[in-house]
Amino acid sequence: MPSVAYEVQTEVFEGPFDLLLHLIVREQVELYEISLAAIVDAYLAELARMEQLDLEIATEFLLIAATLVELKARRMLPDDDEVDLDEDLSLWEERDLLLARLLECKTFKDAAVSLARFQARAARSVARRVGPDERYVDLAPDLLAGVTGEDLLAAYRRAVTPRPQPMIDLFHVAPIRASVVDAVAELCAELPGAGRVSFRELTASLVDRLEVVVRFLALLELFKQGLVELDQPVTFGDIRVEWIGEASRAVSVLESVDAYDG
Amino acid sequence: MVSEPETGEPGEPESAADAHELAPGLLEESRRALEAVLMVVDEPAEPGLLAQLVELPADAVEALLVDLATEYESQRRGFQLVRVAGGWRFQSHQDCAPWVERFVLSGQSARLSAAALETLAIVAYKQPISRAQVAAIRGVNVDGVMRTLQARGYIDEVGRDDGPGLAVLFGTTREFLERLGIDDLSELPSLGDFIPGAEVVEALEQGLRPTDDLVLDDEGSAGDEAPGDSGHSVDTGTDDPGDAQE
Amino acid sequence: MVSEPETGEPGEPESAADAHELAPGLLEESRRALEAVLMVVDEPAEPGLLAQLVELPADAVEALLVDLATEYESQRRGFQLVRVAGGWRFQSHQDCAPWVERFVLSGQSARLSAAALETLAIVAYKQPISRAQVAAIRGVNVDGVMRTLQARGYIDEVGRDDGPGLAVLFGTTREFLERLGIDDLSELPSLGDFIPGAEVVEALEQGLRPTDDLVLDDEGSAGDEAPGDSGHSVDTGTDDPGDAQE
Repeated sequence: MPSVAYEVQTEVFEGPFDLLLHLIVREQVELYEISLAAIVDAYLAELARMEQLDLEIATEFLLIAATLVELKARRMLPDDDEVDLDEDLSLWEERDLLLARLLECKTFKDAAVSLARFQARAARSVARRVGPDERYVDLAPDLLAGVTGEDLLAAYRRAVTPRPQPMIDLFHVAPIRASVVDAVAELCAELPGAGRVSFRELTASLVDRLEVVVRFLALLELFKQGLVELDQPVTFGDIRVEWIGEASRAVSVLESVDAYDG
Repeated sequence: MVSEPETGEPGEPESAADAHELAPGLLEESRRALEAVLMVVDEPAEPGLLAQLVELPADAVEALLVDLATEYESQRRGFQLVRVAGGWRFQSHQDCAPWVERFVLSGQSARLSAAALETLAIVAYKQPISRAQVAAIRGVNVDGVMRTLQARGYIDEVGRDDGPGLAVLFGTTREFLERLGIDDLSELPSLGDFIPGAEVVEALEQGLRPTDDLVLDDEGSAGDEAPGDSGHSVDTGTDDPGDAQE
Repeated sequence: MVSEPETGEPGEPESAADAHELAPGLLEESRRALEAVLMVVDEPAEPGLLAQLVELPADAVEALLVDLATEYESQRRGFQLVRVAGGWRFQSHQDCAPWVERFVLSGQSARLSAAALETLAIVAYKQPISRAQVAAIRGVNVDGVMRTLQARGYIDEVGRDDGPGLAVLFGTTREFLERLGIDDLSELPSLGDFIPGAEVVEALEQGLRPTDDLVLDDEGSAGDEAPGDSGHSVDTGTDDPGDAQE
């Protein structure tokens, strides 16, 4: 059996469907011809790695594992006529059920992404919730009408839930206009002679995410031009950057880069 | 300087509100009343309530509000009048988000985790739904997530199942609509839009096929495993569960 | 980096804001930012803070606001921008007071605003507590809200802090209990194991440092998180709730 270099990243899978979808849809799309055996093995390996599972989740994981193992076993059987057709059919049924559940789960995963998009858009506006000012306060008969202890508790929780800090003093409030051209220029000044530095170091002083993104684009630009070497030893790890060009070429780079505006 | 807008001067009869043939004076009075009242509502004001208040037909009020919203937009105000969660409200203009974010502490902007979002999606599309039904779809226990969503006002109990267990049923709240910036649930994309495409179905089918070759001839037609033609370019459309919340 | 070079456009120099020779584009952006922020803050916004927000001199901001107020007036808006209690805020226009009264009397708004309810909840669960501590938790000036709550008889002064400032401490009243339909504070739903954010714990500690945690403990509120274990010096980033209210 070809040993598929299978590395399930150290993600937290939120359940068996999550894991299985990840194994089949994501990985298979990349490797296409992945065998059922490999999926089952990866699934079992992941299951073994999960140290604490509450019983309810474990059961669900195990049920699915059982179906998978059965599928795998069936596939490895020599394909002769001794197979009990009833057993076979029930296995197909189980499999179809699993498939259906996976598809349903996937559907809602994608719907969730869409909800997040709605939410992100709506979050750009803040509602006015000021209520009548003091001129009208005495008119209302009972401001607490209908308010329950639970409402009060919910309000308390809202009030003490951490929220974004007001950043009036810390930020330059003007919209950030970061240009890749500027970032390239900065990097051309910083990098030669700096040796090998990490992307994190390069962006440590930046406050706004956009600035970080622009720096990243600038790095890619320099990489494209063969002026830096990029190296990311670990997936999602820090990127190491090393200047390999001559300092004099920096100027010509500047002219070829488009400006991005925030 | 800010462009001087056309003031309440009657003149352009193409406005929707004018179509209701209200006397210009009355129209302006109603417009002012609406602006004044909307200034003090703390949740979206239903058109019916507003109509009662200014003693105009609901559709006339609606038309006035649409006109107002357009007017603010054309005057490039920093605020906007929007219809959301079945009512009308003032809110800061989305273009001004960078400033408002830095000034106003908005508790609701805390993001939901991927798990919470998935759970929320299930409730939104399948409501009314019990906790156990949600758990069955997600394949995990959802008690904690459901509690969080309820505490944060996205979902609430909406009734009880008729079945023997009398399970509590959940649905989304008006606040959910507000936070998603939609007027009602029908504005959500249809669930059908998210049903996985053929590639994904095929990948799943393929991955979980019990037999390498076709023992059961009538099941799964042959030749669907041509690895070459469906290439790598399949877009699964999903993000990693881990980074979906970013 | 913001400063758009002044273009040659002289425009009409008669406006107060124009007198500050700001570029028209920048001016409009600032105007929008002010409108956006003022629309959503629930306490009058101090000109100093607004000036920081738009990075303009305070007098330029003041001039912009005066211009805006005039503009709304000339457009006969149902709302107005006014200077009250040292800050600026939107409110419904005095001419429209009858409409607003009608609305308030209709019972549709006979509820505390979300901000007021949060403030009341903090006082209820954390009493006795000073105004500054409540402000620190909510991150905004709460003077107006606290006054309203006191005027309505829901909270009252219950003593003074032993600390150097001798801050007035507030608690809920008998009336509050009656309105909620409970006999005493212990009937409020328990906070359970709910852990507030570090900055809340910090805010409470800050204010009570001289008297220490005794004050909180002999009060009935259930499930107080032990003030002791939050000793990790959390950097709240902006610990200036104090000057927010000045």
